[in-house]
Amino acid sequence: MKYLERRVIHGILLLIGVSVLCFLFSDLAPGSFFDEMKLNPQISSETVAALRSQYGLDKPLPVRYARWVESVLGGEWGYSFAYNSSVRSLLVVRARNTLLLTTLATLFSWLVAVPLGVWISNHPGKWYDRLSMGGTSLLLSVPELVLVFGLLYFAIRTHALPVGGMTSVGFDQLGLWGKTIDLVTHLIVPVTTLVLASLPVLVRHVRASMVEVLKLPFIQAARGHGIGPARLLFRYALPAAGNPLISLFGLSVAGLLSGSLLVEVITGWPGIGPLLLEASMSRDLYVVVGAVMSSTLFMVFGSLLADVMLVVVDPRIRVE
Amino acid sequence: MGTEAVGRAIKPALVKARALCKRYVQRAPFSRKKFVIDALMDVDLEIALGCLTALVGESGSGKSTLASCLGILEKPDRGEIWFEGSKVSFANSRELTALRPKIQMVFQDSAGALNPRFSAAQIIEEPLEIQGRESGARLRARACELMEEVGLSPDAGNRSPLEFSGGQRQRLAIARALALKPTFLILDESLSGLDLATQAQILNLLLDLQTSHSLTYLLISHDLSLVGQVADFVAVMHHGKIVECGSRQQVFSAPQHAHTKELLASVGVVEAAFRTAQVGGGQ
Amino acid sequence: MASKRKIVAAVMFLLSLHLAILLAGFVAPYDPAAQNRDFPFAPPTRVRFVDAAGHLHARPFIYQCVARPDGIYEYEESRELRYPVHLFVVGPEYKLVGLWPSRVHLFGVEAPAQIFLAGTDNYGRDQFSRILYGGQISVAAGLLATGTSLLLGLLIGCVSGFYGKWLDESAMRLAELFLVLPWLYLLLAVRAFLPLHISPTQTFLLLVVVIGTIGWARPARLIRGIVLGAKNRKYVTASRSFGASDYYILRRHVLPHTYGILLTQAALLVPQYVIAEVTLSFFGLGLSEPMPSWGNLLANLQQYNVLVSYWWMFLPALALVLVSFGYLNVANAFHERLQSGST
Amino acid sequence: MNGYNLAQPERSAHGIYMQRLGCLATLFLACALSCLASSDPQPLQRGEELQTTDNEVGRYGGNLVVAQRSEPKTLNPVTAADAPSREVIGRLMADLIHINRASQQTEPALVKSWSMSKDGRVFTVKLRHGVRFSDGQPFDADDVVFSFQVYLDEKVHSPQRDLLVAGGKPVEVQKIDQYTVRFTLAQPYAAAERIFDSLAMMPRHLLEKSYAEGKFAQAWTLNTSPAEVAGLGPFRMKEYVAGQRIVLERNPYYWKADRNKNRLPYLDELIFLFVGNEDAQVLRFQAGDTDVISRVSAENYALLSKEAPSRGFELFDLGPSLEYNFLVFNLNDLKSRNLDKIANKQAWFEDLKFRQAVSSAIDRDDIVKLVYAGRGVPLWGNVSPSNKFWVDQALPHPSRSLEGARKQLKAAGFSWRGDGQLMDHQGQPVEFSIIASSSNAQRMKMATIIQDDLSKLGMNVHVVPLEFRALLDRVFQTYDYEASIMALGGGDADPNPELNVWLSSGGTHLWHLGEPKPATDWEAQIDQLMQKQMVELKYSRRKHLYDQVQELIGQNLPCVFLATPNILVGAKKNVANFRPAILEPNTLWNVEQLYFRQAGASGSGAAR
Repeated sequence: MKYLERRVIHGILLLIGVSVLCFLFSDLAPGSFFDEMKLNPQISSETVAALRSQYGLDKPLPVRYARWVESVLGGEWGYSFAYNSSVRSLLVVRARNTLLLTTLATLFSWLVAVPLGVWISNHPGKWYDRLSMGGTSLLLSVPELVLVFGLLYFAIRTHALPVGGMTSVGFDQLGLWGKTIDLVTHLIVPVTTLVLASLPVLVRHVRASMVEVLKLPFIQAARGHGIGPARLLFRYALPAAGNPLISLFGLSVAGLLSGSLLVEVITGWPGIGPLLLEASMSRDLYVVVGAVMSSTLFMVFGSLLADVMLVVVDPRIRVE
Repeated sequence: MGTEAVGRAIKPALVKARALCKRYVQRAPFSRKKFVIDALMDVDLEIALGCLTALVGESGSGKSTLASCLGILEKPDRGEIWFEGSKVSFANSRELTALRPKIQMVFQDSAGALNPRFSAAQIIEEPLEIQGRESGARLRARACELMEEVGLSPDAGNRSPLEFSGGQRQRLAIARALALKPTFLILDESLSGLDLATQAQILNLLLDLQTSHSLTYLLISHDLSLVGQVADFVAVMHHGKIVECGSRQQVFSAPQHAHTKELLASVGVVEAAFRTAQVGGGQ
Repeated sequence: MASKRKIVAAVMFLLSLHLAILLAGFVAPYDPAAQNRDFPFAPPTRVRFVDAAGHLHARPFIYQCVARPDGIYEYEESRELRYPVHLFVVGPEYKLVGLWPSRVHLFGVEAPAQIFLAGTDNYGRDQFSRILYGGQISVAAGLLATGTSLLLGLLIGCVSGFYGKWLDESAMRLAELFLVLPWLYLLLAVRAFLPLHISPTQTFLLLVVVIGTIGWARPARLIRGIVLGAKNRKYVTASRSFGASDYYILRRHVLPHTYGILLTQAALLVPQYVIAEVTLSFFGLGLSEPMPSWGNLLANLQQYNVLVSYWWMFLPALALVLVSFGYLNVANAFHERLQSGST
Repeated sequence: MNGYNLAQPERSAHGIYMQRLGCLATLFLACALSCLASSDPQPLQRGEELQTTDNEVGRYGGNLVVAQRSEPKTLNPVTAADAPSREVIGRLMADLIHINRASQQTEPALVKSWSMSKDGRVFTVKLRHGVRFSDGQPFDADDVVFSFQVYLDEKVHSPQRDLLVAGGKPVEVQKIDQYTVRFTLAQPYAAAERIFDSLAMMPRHLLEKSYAEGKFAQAWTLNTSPAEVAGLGPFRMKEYVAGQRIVLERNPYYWKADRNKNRLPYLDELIFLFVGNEDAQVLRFQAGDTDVISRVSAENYALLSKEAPSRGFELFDLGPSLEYNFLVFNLNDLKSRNLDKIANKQAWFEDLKFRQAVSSAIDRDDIVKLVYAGRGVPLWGNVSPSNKFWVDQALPHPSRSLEGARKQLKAAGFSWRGDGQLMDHQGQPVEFSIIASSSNAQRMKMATIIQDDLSKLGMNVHVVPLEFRALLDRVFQTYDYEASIMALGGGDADPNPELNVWLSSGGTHLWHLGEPKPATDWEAQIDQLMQKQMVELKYSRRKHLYDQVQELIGQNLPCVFLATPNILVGAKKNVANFRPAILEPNTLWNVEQLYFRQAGASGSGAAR
């Protein structure tokens, strides 16, 4: 079988597996969407039961799954109980917003992490190496939520940045330039948070792989031949340190859709995060399944990308 | 081809290959195109006991694949290999394990073939350890012995192979190959990449060892001038086939196949080689 | 030799941290669950040498903390009486290492004053004591969970990268499955099947199992990448020609390449896993009140008003940094020694 | 162009047309002006029966920005069940009779008057003349009849339907003439006019088609074009930006005017931002992005009050809310449920003395101090002290007494082990768990305080945080819990919405669900009293009956009441006519009267 075709088939199998497990888990998890109504003394339990059966929640699992598959094939991707609309219409807009945020964040964190990691790896033990290592430890020991709040607090104190949302209220009236500026200022806090949150992982991996490579003889030899440090580090050493970084990059890509959940909720970014969080908490099942399936797509794509890059960078890994 | 005739005429064969075939199929990512590489196509070869047989060809002609097959590191798609008169069965792992120590290889890229995390002594000890031949202090003593044998100082045993020069690394690789007391040694481009003086030193070492350990060599090289100096028999490979095979004189003085002629011409050493061949033949 | 001294220093540092955590009952002046409802969010007590009149004292002392009558959760020092800090004082009963009952504490002050080295939380509980006690379960769970993930990751990553083919394919697809599954629902389901009250020991095991099993996929992918590169080296082929078994090749030639990434992963995972307890607590799978853990201490920080009003609530994060830093240092020192030891 | 639009502000054609023009003409000013123009208040018309409000006369203009915890899910007033949707719909729609959130009394809204027959079963309402929907179409009795038809249709499954069923029969609705409608109830119903509150009157001309097609539930989603959504509220839909905000603009036909005959509302636009968490809402308010903030926690209130003077906003402590937090023990019938461990503990929970001991051991003052930072009040009954009309002033407020608690326990046959652990008469240690919603920090704190308080009685209590749905599942479905901290109330001041909590057959009778008949005498008594007050029309007699209910609850403690938080809100100083109330919606109930004092002082009129 052709490699790509096989990967696509594997991807489809993965999607099916994920969807089945999603349904299974959700069936095991206690509570259902209409439960909250039970707490309202003005709604009778008969009404709640009637709503449940209207949305087919009283049907057995296989029937619900079959209905869902039908709806996926029909392009609806399921139905949201809360929004009374198709899941696709909910997800598409928000996925776009999330991707805008996370691709930028991923880009920036790699752009920062690689030079920083390479630089400090060249001088292990120096004060800036220790500083970066201490800083990354601290960043790791602080929950993500604390980072967002800290940045937002800074934004409030300085009045420099908007503290939430994606666009200002009068966005539509702005010109192209104004719109861009508005969007960019709104992006700063969430992107910075995401960068700070992923930076420790990346910097540490880059540094560790580089330290290993820098010990190798050909680098020592190259150093001996008087090749400049920048050229030495980036042209000679970095590609040799590539394998784990590529795997990591694949994981970054895989997490594009799912990695910014909390940050989005706190900064009011209209992405998948707030939707998914609310849907999970309220058991708006098909929205959750839809969101998980879309991030599965990214996962499939991310690991495919990583595997292909592994082949490209290291020709010894054969595609058999 | 005339392989059989030549081989049989002089000495009995240690290794015989019959109709070996090996095909690699490779597919580029994101492409439906298949690359079919026939590395070996019906290759027949006999390697005479106690002689140095050279396998010559351009890079990509299938030399290394043939070496891997004869070194039982790769399984040919079709064909048979006979070693010391019995057929090598790739399916039987116990038999293979017994066979392995007798056939050893010295690889092309000595730096890559020596684990930089090991010390020189550890590298030589590795095959002994794997085969469970020696252990403890005896292991180290044997390693020192072998180092001395290939002309390395046993004091360097604790140093990393990376601290060695290219020639020293090659000696190290040879020492490691000798550790299991093989009868057949495959030298896969072992001498390329070394300067002429070092080449000559290593070559001398190999010739010394051949007599002291009664070894049979298969020297794989693209360097005809080198081959012309030392080989008893020469086989020329081209596009996965052996196009010419015979004693050194036969091949160098009267090349049959167009490719061999081309090879000789392009190297521009026909005359020189012929002369050395004459000298060599006279010894 | 420098490396040896480094190891000793790193190990000593780590040991002292662990000793403090292990002997939490002795080092901590108070019961971690004891509430002082008159002192919610009291700031860390200042240990002084110079009194209000400007006299210098050899023995450190503190002033009593009193609530400011007008403010909410605002305090001041009452400068009237000095309360010297004494060593080996008698205080609330505890069990040393969970075995021997004792009442002796490393330090303390006389009642009615109280010494809050790291301030107090919402219920007026001494944070310093809570950090020490909290470390017991958090450090162990963090390390064990990291170990589990890495071991699983190493095993699967190695097998997958080394043998390739369908093993690789299925292992990697499985990893992807683990990375995308909605764990939230599974956790909820798990919670539904467990008894309502889970003891700290059970919680601990649960944390380790849950986190460890969920977390293998990432290290497995990374390790697979390395193994893929390492298994094709020439010296591996050479080793094979000596008749080496797969196990030998993995052990001698492939695994050493993964040490670096394992260390890095460990350094990253330990703090992440300690924090993961915050999330698990949300589903009722964490350590429940009033037991402290670094996870639930850090959870306080997630409230905006706490974050900006009470800086001492950050101190548990610092403790976590110290311990992860300690482990990283030790691991690095050993790694370096291992590397240099071979030459 | 502007002139044309001002003269003919017909909305339908205008929206799209102007947008295109705006793009062509790149002049922002023109675009902004023309956008405003379309929703400029319409001049008063002859024969239009406006309601005149008594607020301070304001000035037109400005956008009010508020934050919501999550996005509204629908604009459909019939299916909406979540708070954010109802909050938005409440601004888009109007009801016949309205409960004034400040006075807590009913007042005419779309009706100018109503009358009730002597037996309390027949309501006749007279509609205002000349009222128009926000799309300019007139409103009359047909719309009322249509709206009720939809609410009462069993196939539509409206959560509001249960409200409109009295004595087992739905209310009958009859059109008398174009402006008169008669409602007939199967039995007299106390305070029946209150059920009309928040029942949105819908435009028949827009919704009849989807109703006839049986697709009513899918009508009026967030993606419905604003032109197809019309209501009688002070605002109408302008724009929905998924995940970010909903923008409402002035309903130019709104049926209220101030005493100077200015048609309300004053505000040009009302904007709801979606901000996922309370802390984030506080941040947005601090930053000046929002003009009004509702229901802040006491901690955040303290945080904000430090900055109130410098940042130009004002905070309001409105006093206790109507919500009541309580600890409830599981007294459900567990016979067929394989929950023996819990069933064994029910022997304690069923003992009144045990519950009394728990109640008197809990330090409610500390709860108020530590959970609500002092901004709350302790509770001993289900009616909050701020519910002036219904709270039983005679209800005792016993102070905390560990001594008293120990006495009660001793009397009930409990004893103490050497290490202080409480043992029951069978020698079992008293140990139980309290579940609470992990997403509700306040209730988690209460649980922690109670845990500590009860440990002083020798009870070994475990706090178990559970995710909210999981908690509901245990309380309502599996009964697999021992005790739980929950909250109810807050909707209305009247006792009737509480019926299902206190009637033994009620669906929210939490401690013992699905009782075939009252399990105890006092529950039977409460049933009787509640039924009686429901059909009693006279306030003083109803109050007397409800007082008895409160006392019975207080004596028998099916729930151990804990505390209620104060309602804390804030607004920018220049928001005038701001009169927050303890009834929901606390801040926006009089949004049509709000205006900005100085020019251009809106929250975020333009992008920063």
